[in-house]
Amino acid sequence: QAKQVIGVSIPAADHGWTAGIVYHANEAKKALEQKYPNVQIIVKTAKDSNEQANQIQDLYTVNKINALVILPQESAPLTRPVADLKSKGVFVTVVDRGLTDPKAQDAYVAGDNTAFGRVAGQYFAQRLGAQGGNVVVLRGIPTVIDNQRVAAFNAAVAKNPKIKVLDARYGNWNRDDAFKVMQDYLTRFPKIDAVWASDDDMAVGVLRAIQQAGRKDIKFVVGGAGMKDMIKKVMDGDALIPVDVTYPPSMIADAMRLTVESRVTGKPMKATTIIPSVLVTKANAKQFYYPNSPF
Amino acid sequence: MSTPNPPVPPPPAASGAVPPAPPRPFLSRLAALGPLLGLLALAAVATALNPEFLTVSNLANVLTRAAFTGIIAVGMTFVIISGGIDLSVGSLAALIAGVMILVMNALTASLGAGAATIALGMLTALVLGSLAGLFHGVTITLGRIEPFIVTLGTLGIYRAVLTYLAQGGAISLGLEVGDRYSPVYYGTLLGVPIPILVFAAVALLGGLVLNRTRYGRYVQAIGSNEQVARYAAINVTGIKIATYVLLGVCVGLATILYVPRLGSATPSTGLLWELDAIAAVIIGGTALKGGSGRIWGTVVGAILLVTIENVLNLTNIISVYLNAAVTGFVIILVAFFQRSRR
Amino acid sequence: MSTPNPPVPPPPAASGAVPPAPPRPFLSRLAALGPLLGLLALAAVATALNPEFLTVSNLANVLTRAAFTGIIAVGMTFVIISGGIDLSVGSLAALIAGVMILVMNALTASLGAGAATIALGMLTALVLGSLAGLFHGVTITLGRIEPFIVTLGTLGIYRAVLTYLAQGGAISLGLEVGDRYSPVYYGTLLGVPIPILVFAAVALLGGLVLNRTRYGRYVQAIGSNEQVARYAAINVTGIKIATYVLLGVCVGLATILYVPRLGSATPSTGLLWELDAIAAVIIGGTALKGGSGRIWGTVVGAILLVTIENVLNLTNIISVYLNAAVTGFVIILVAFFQRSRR
Amino acid sequence: MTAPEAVPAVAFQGISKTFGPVEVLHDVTFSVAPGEVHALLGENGAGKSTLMKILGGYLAPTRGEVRLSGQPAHFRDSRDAEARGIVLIHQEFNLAEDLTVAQNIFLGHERGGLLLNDAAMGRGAREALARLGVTLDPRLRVRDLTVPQKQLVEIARALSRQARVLILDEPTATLTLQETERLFRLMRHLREEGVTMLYISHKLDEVKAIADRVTVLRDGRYVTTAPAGDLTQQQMANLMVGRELEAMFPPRGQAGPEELLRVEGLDVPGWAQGVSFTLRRGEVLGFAGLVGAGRTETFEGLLGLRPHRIARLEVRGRAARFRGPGDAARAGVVYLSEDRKGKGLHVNLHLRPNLTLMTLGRYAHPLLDVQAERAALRRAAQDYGIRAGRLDVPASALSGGNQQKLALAKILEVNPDVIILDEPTRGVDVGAKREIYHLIQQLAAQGKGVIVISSELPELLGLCQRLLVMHGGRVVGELGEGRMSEHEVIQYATGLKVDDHLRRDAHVHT
Ligand SMILES: Nc1ncnc2c1ncn2[C@@H]1O[C@H](COP(=O)(O)OP(=O)(O)OP(=O)(O)O)[C@@H](O)[C@H]1O
Ligand SMILES: Nc1ncnc2c1ncn2[C@@H]1O[C@H](COP(=O)(O)OP(=O)(O)OP(=O)(O)O)[C@@H](O)[C@H]1O
Ligand SMILES: O[C@@H]1[C@@H](O)[C@H](O)OC[C@H]1O
Ligand SMILES: [Mg+2]
Ligand SMILES: [Mg+2]
Repeated sequence: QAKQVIGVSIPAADHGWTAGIVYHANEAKKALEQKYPNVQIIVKTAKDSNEQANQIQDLYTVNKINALVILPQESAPLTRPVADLKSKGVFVTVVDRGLTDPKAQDAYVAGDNTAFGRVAGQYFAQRLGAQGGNVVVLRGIPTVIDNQRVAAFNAAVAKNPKIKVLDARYGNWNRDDAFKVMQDYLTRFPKIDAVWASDDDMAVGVLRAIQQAGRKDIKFVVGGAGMKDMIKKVMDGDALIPVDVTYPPSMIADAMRLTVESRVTGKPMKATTIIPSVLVTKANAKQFYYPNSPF
Repeated sequence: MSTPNPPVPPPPAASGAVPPAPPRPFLSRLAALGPLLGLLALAAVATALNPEFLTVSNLANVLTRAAFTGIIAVGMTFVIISGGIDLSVGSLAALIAGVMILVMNALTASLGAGAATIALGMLTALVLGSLAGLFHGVTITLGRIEPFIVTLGTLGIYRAVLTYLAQGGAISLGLEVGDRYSPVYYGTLLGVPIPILVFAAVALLGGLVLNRTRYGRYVQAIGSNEQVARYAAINVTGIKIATYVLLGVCVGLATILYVPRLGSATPSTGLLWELDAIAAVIIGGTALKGGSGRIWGTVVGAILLVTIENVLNLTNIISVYLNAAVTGFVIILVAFFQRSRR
Repeated sequence: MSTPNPPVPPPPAASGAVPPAPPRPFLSRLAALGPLLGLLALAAVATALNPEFLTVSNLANVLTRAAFTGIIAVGMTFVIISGGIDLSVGSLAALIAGVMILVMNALTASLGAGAATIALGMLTALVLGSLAGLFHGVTITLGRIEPFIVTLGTLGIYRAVLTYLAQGGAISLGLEVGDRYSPVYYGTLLGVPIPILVFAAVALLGGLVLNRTRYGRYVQAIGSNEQVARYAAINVTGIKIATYVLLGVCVGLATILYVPRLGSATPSTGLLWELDAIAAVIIGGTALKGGSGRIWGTVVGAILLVTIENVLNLTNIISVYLNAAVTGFVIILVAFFQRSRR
Repeated sequence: MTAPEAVPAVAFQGISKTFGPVEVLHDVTFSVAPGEVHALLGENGAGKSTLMKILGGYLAPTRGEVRLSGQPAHFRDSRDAEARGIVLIHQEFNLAEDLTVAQNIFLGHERGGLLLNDAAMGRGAREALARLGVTLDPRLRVRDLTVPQKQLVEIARALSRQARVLILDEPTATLTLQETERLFRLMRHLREEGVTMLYISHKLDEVKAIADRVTVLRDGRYVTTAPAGDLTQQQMANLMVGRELEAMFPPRGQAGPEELLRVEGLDVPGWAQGVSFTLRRGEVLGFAGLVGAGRTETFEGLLGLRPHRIARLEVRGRAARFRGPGDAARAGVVYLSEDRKGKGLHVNLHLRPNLTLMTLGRYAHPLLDVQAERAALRRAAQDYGIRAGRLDVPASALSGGNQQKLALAKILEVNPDVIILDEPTRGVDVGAKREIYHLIQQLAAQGKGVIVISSELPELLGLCQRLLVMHGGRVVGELGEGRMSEHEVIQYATGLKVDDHLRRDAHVHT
């Protein structure tokens, strides 16, 4: 059987979640190459869309890949370059951050960003209950998925008219920025009931800021994605971190596995595989805890 | 002051007061070629690691990519030689891309997705670029503010305005116009990709303007010593403003080539291009403090930066985490080889 | 011309040519205060928009945040005055943070989570910072490579090495050491947060060194004209290296204060700090081409930058997308008010 | 041609000029006849350059006006003045160091159409230089030129313009006899063509030789105008300083027995070879030679400022090695550069840091005692007669001669044993020159050794106990007090004569 070269193009490990992506991609590469001696997997990381576009071009021109598994830095800018590869006969699996034109891909494996926002929003609506409360939001970086998540969150929270979203600012999926934004929220709003940090890295910064200010009014903080430290807190019943919402970086491994299997066996791959975003609570936390992952 | 024959007798043989200059030392000439040698060495390593490097299609890829920051870097060379700096080029490219796409999308309704729409989009890019350059130039010269500050400010402003226009997401080019426009990036002329041709033209023109026109001469004189230039009755303010406008036009041009590539503008379009462009200029042998420099060096610098990235993509020997380290290391190494010049 | 006493002869009859100096023009003094006035104006606006701005706790937040880049900016002031630049400080901070945490975690096993471990961790930070500075200084002076290039290279290298050490993830401080260490960031002395105290001390010391010591004078002389400094028997190489080492130590110090804040180092730690630090220096009135500058200006610049961000967070009048635009605008505005100096 | 004609070519009418609060020109009125060489004399800081910059359109007068051929002239800028045929050769070099000789000569007046005609400019530059008798590759970068070469380029640049009024502000300060003579021939030729020239120099013998009439300024005021032939050099000097000047050169002292400095076999590759000499306590040793003889480079090499080899170096009888000026300064050897702007003085820094730069240790306890520094500056300003409107200004605000005094004061602050002065009186007025000569003798009398490198022969002859002459990078002659004469020195300097005991290494070529 002909050798299969699979290119994997993912964002550089610029924060916790993408670090998880890089980790899982490299683990999957080892496992899959072991299992299928005829398969070669090339993992590349890119620091921005432009570099990633260059990278997949190189994977095609030089490495002569048969299939590409890509987690695009950004949706819109990578649509054209990916479509270009597909038109040249490369099998394309897109992961997580979707392209703007689904025709540019063969298969799509993703977390559910709408659910990610909705699940969190529903928890807020229910937990804050009848008397409602003041909520502040930290957004990621300006991207489509961030817009989706925030929109879904707002929609879900709106179900409880007593909840007031005081402000939503960018924390850039970054601990430091989240720390500063939270500090200023605390200065500005004398009473905050809950924080949607929308990402576990940002939740780390938020917690520190609350701790520093010694504020007792905040009842809970919800991050997201499933960083091991946060899952641990949920498991341990930390009052401030009662729940988390999954968005597992291991989805890259799933996508790689599905792609390789379909290439090797010749069986078609499902067009869309959605890895649901679920609420992690004290009850189910154990099954989401990976102590060996960097994330 | 007219006699063709000098009124003074030729100097007596014995004087030799000011002996003729000895030929420029070979080593210093060699050092001037530093970046080029660096590029060749890198190419040799690349080919050894993966012979695919030398294929026409790969080289075309590399040069095409170098075109964007390369074109900007040519404009940046003028700014830096004149003693200035522009940190805003990446943001400006993003903003231009966004506005240009919005304009083309809007025009499609009335003018259709044809050449007229695209031409007007391109015009928008060039006008926007030169207006931004004009603003920089005027604020820096007449406003007497450090170029670093002015363009650090506009760096924030341009990107923020784009983010606002895109409402945090992406501004995407309509599919139909996109298809009509795409040859500007993906097309070739006599087998050579269009961006490479444009890059080559810009570089040649830049070299000509810098070395063979009054304007270029004045840019060097101003960067070397502004006071002297002023005493030589050079319009220092005008020339400096012109360098920023020129750079703005280069940014517009680069964006014109870039938009069909990815067909969209997002808050992260053009991120850190300023660093790449400035690095290309400095690696090429232009001094950051201005006064003198060379366009061909800049071109080599721009290609070199892209080549490093390309080589890293072609091989698998280095941990993905360490890519940036290799780039950093190569940059220092290349600079080391041209160092004796200074 | 007669008394043999001092090495220098007494006045010749005709001299006596030195009239008493009239006071320095008021306006030029005012302009020098540009950044400070800018800061005060900003504070006034901020208070009007949200009176919470003036609370002790908010001001403490602002100053504490300003401490990191502020301390680095003090070191950067020396480097820039001497005619250099350092782009690597943000990456270096990240690397130092990572290594420092690894060292402390490792030492916890043998030395426990006590003061000894923390002290050795801090020492690591300072040593690492000065070694990096030494490398920069030596490569720039003896290696004769543009500072821009050297530190652009190490910018990539340091962050890549950290990413490698963290395997892309976060390097986190052990919980117990973290708790023992946290007062360095969160603690106060006489009600003032420790980072503010350290920042103040660094700034005072920096000002003293720059204006009142031989070293500071030499730094200015070198930046003003390196050749003249060399002819005046100043050890140009040594002094320049020292500025980079000094900056490295400042980065180490800033990191020491920073690590207890979040207790971790990630690939995005210290991202773009170099831009903030350099901007603080330039906004503070130091010229990018070197020769002269002032520490207090740098301090004001660093605080100003953080304040803009703080004010934006405290109010809601501007779309979140446009935050960066406001920052850019204010930077240019402040620079405008101090411009007449140049 | 000496009598002022009815319509003067240039007339200054009640010109005043203030810089900030200081008025440096007060109501200056005099006129210059067409086709004359009109010398402008005055002490350092008298306002000569300022007046000429006003004429050249670089500065605007605060009051008064300039008339050209009877017409009031208000220049917008120097280009405007140049369009009226007024060209200024600056006292301070005005060259873009990164550009080549040809590019500088044609800066602002490039030849060619849309594209520059570099070949034509190269030829033009070569011609302009040839008129001065200089063969210099026009493609060289100005950065790589020696100081006198830069001066020649500066002159050539002015000559390449079609000047009706040519202003020469101390053009010969850095030139030796030969270049000066050539310049004068050229000036005479221009005079025949009807060009009016204003000439500034502190070398009064030159003024006597070339000028038709002389105007004297003192402290920014007009003093007098007289035919050059009617004044002796002594009278000119007295008019400048406003009092009777005594003898220029103090009596020479006697060198002591102790050897302060011994240099054997110093090579500075490309510049000097096999230079050996000794300097004793109390001695003033001169170095003569034409421009390009390699004197400057010899001493820059000695101080470790250039790559060099040396067979043996002794300071006060002990073997020493100078890796840089720091080593030298510690051993008590200091050097004053001939290139004031580029190597001698921080023109952008204030006077105080300039003065104390080499002796900061004295003021550091460990913090610098700024009060003491100020006191030192006040003292130095008195001692060296540094004239400045204010003391808290950048060195660039001083007149050329006063900058030179500051540079000299700076190195003498070190209280060195061996003092090497390269063109110490360049651009310095007669009064100050005399003071510097006295200072040199006094330093020698205090037991220091002084080496004077100078292109002004009379100065060397009047000051030195012993004179070494360099030619082509080698020492070719040594003259003791008895044999010192202008004629002798020139014989050696031009390579026509070589001392026997030096012939062994001095391979003379033309
Ligand atoms: N830009 C300036 N700002 C302030 N003072 C100035 C400036 N330029 C010149 N001066 C002062 O004006 C006076 C006259 O200077 P000028 O250069 O005209 O003297 P000069 O006669 O040419 O002297 P020298 O023989 O030393 O060249 C000096 O006191 C000088 O310090
Ligand atoms: N452009 C040049 N390129 C190469 N060599 C040169 C150049 N100009 C001069 N030289 C050589 O440099 C040496 C020294 O030149 P320089 O003018 O500095 O001598 P100097 O004796 O110090 O003269 P000055 O009278 O100006 O002090 C001479 O041997 C001369 O041949
Ligand atoms: O990087 C992103 C991560 O931080 C967020 O939590 O989920 C989506 C990812 O793309
Ligand atoms: Mg003068
Ligand atoms: Mg000399």
